[in-house]
Amino acid sequence: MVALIPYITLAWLVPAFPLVGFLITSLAKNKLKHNQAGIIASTMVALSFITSVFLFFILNSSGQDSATLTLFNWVSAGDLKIPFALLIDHLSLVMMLIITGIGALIHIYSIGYMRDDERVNSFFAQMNLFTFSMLLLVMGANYLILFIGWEGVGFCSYLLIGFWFKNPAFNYAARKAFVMNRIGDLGFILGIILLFFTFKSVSFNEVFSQAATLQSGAPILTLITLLLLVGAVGKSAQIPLFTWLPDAMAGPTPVSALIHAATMVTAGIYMIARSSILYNLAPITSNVMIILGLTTAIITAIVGLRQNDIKKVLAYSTVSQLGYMFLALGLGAYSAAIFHVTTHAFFKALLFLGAGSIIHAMGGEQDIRKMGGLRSKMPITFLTFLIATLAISGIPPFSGFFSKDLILTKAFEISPWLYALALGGALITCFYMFRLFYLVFFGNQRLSSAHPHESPRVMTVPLMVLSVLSLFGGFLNIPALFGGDSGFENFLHKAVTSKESGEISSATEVGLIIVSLSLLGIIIVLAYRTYVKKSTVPAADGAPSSLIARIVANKFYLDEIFAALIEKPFGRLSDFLFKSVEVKVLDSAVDGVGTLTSRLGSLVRRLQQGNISFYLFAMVAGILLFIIFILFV
Amino acid sequence: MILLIILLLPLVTGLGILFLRNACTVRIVALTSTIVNLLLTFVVMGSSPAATFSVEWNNLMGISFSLGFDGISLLMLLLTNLLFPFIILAGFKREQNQISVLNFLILLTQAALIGVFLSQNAFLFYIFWELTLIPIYFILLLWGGENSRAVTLKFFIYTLAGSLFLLIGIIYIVQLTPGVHSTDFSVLNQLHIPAATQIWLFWVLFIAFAIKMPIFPFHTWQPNTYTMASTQGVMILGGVMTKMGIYGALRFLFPMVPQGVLYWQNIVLVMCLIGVVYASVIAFRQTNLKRLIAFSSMAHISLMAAALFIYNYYAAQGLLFQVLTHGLTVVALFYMVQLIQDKTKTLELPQMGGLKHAAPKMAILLLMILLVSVALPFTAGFIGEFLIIIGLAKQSIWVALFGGTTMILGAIYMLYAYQRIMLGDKNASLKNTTDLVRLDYWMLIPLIAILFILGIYPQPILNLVEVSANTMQNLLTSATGIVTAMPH
Amino acid sequence: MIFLFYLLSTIMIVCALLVVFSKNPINNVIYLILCFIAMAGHYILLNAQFLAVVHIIVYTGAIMVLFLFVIMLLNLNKAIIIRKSTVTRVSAVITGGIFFLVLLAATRQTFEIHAKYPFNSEIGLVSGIGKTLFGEFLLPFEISSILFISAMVGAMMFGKKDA
Amino acid sequence: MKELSSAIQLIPLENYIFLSVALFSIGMMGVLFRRNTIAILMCLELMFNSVNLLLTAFSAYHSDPSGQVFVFFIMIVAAAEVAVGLSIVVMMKRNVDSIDINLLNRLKW
Repeated sequence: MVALIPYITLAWLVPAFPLVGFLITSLAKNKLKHNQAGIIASTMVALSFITSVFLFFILNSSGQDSATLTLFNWVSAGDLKIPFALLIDHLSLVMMLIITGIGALIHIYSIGYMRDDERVNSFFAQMNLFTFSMLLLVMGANYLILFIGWEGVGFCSYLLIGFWFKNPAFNYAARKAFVMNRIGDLGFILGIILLFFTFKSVSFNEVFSQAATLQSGAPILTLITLLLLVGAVGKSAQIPLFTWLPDAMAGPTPVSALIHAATMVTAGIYMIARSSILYNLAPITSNVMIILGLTTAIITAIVGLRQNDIKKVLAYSTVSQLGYMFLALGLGAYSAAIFHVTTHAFFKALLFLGAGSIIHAMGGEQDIRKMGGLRSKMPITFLTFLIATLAISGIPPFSGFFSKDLILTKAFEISPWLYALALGGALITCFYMFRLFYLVFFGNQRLSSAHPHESPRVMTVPLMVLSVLSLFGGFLNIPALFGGDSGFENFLHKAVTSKESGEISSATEVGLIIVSLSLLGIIIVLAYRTYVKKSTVPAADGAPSSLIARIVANKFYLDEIFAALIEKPFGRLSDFLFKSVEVKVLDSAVDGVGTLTSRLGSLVRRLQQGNISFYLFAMVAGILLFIIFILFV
Repeated sequence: MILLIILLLPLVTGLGILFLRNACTVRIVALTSTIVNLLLTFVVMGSSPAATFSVEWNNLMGISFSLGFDGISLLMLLLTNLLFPFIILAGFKREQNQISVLNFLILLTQAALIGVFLSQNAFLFYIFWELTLIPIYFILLLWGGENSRAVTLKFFIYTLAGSLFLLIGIIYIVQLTPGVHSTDFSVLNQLHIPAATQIWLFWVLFIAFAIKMPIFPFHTWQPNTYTMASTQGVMILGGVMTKMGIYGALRFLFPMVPQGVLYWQNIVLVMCLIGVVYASVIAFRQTNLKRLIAFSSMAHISLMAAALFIYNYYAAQGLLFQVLTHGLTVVALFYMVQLIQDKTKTLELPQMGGLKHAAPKMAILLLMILLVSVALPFTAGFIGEFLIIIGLAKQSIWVALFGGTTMILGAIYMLYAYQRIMLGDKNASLKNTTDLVRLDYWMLIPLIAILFILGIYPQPILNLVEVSANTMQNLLTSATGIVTAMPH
Repeated sequence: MIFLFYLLSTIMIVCALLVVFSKNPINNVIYLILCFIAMAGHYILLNAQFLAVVHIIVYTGAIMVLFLFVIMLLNLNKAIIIRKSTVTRVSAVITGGIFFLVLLAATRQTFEIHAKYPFNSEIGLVSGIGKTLFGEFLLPFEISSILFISAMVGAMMFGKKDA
Repeated sequence: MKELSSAIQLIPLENYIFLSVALFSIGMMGVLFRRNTIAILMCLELMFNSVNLLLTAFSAYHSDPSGQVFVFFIMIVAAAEVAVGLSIVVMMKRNVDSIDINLLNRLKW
């Protein structure tokens, strides 16, 4: 290890602040007044953010690529040595900044949003615990620490999805999320174990330095990367394990913003980007990721077209965007994926917080068919939401444009077909986002009972900050085409090894941008004509609709298919095993031994008829047999 | 000498208790005795392994009354003495009949268990092994729930039948000893039994331990017994007595019939893995809380048994760590079950719900215990299961995959139970329910604290068992002549 | 001498068979007594004078008289008509015969006897027996008195009217 | 006396074995044959005596007094047994007014 960077040891403070916040807010839960918990929690995350910024400058100025901070020896059994160590490099710093920065904003927002909830203290405790786990996830210096955070965020997500635990459906959603994550986690931990057996270590530095010596496409590497991918698929809600994420919208909206949009679901992306060296050596896995990512991106985008719950729409768009990130990962453009994570965190958090503001204003109503005409009532929300919508649609100069365009260009480098499909997904995204936007803010208010009003400042300020980020976030990485230096990619270059790919000429690139932009323009106009000019409102749930529309609205009946294919047979298997195998076979076999003994007893008992002469005869016969046996056998 | 004191203290206190009239005094005396025993255990842990106690008993049969310990028995001793204060404490402030007799029986069980874990002589081991059955039989029978007579009888006869095989096995091995027969482990471990003999002798010994643990087809006594048993009974049974099976296997199978173990390893492993999946799947649809936990416990034990028979270094470490974790978890979990039953007046999950409104603190503690049970990182459950899965993966990734399904299935049924008990809308029948009282905290907080501290800093326990795990591993490898790569 | 042996043996076997087959209990007892007297003759032939005397005293003098007493006490002195079924009786005879043959075969094929000690004609006399009895077997001898007492108590318990 | 004591050597041991086996078999046959409890007891005595005879014969041939001491003990036991046995018969007669062995058929489970 190179010489220690001064002050870098302060890195432990970053996760420590939210942990302290968690301890305070949870232990003193009953003593804190209404706003105190929120303020403490927000302060802690903000302190973390400040520390992260500080670390960022320290690391940059030091000229070193990374620093490892070993706190104590966690597990040591034989040659399995897992130190509790934190790794600070460019990748983890980016993630730390996202988590603490956006986290702090969302915490502050929550002070307003959760003001009237009776369990607000628990809420902030759990949010802080989540932040702690997430920081652990991105700062861990080995796969095991990453896994701690990985499970920790899953658990916090469980808690927060089921935060309003009176509603059984919410609890079910929480459980579903946890279990689906767990399926991925099993793959993940098996991957870690294989890593350990292959490299005799789970620490990033050692694994990667050894992996560089391995042959590309080695079967063990393919297996490991596939197993790790299973974990990422579970956590980042890709096909087939994505259905938990839309259901996870049962949680409070800030939770959706923080966990299910900005941070936790991108953990899978982070993990794969972190393991970029391994994935570069596993082309099969990369192809799997391309297919998975693209399929997810398009299918969930299609499903998003027919959703009417504002949060559900955003949830499907999140899954879809995560699909793009997987596509980027599969293409080997790891830094592009992380860049998209960053911009996505900005605009998706903004969208969710805006949605929260709307829901707040509408008195808890989430159905976009019942909204409308909020433009004048909620100007700040309107404006920020517009910025976010433009950003996610990929309109320049908003942040989403830069990150999405990067991915699309990479796709084109591999194959124009890939590009076309990805672009198709982006167009669908654009359409349903504007559908949502128009339905909510334009036209007339369709629900008379609600009295929409602009949210308090504590909620709008984070919106504004985030909209600034969404607006200018893309400038972090201006491609060479626009005279930039791809600063973000270069920054990450030290931590993440992206695959080299063929260059395409700048003329082609410009052409691609023009094509995509003109198509996006058409789509926006189309949406405008449909939902503003014609004031079309999506049909009510029960209304008759075409088969395809029903299939899409019901997300291809994936939940039902899962239920029919897995849940029901599983339940039946359980009943069968208990009622038939356990009780009728195994237990009755044991009881059968007892019954057999007593049956035999009652059979033999017949011989005991009480006649002494008979006994005597029997005795003599026995003695005779005995003697004969002794003498002649 | 200190070992003798540890062994006899519960016995003497137990006998003394029989003459006490006041219920409160009885409990306090019993609790004090167990706490003193725990402190003595710590003293032993600090002392050298030479602190043995040995008296000739019957020269003709080579039986000696000798007590001693190594890392594994020390861990078991720690487990026993750590759990019994809590087991006694669980009875405080509770309506029970014949309190002095009950506490006497509990202390007698403790003494017998300590005897099992400390004896260095196969015959002595067997005596204590059987002695544990007598008090637990009465605890289950007299303080158990409905249908206790039939269920307890089945449990008793089942385990007794298993023990009979053990006795036969011991006698067979002892008569193989050269010269003047001896039943000391030190002598028996040096025996080189012919491989062909080991192959059948393995089953004779194995069945006793398989029933005790229990391993898959021999488990049918367990769910009913757990469901029927009183809280304290099930704590003893699930917390410590199931570990006797594991300990016995470590003491007998590996040193004495290592080739038999290797010969049957795959079949036994399949049995264990079937047990893991089978119990988890069944637990999924159980409506009785106790029965659900019984099956969950069986799934965990099966995983531990798989680790036992795969026997490599990681699995051994994980197994021994998990022994301690599982014991603590079971005690905490069943105390919770008792509380839930007190408050909701039922054990049927479909009839519960909304307890969190009335008892939020209880909900948090229950969730924490469940987290240990589903092996969330930073809890002791994770360390154990992680090491076990590493060990399983060393054999084959498929074995690890099957073993690892507990992670998923455990989460499914545990969270389902939690949801049914705690979450949901307010329940009218729980209007007068109170949250935890001080006694509950005294009971639960230390247990949970240990479980979390061990999850964050597991090293002391890992160090404790390391040497013994190595020794056992060496025995097995030297038996085959196959030298597997050994750490250190 | 061998003639004496055969004479006594014939008497014994005939008497024994009569004990089995005669129907009157009184006759049974008489035949048994005859049998026992022949047995005493055998003892004398075997130079076991002490046993011969004790045998006469205990068996013929005490036990058989006891039998007689009981028979008379219970008024059983006329032939009891109750008989077993023919099957039982035939099978009893057959079983006895088989038993005899098997035992005979057993003794035939096993034994070849060598005297353990040099011949000593004194062992059957009172002094010989007495020395062994009060030396080596003193404790069993004393314990047998306890057996007697308990048998006596037991007999009295059974014999009591309201037992 | 001299003449008698030498008689032993004239008579082969096999004869005694044969005799006592015959007596034993007859006694046993009687036990199976008779229904009268007292007769059964008498047959038992017969069997006892056949054993006694054999013991004495062996004792004499081996010149070992232990065998005869055993006969002595057997006599003690036989006397005790007869005392108890006959009192049982008396009681049986009193209770069921018969000494038919087949009436004692309660001796089951």
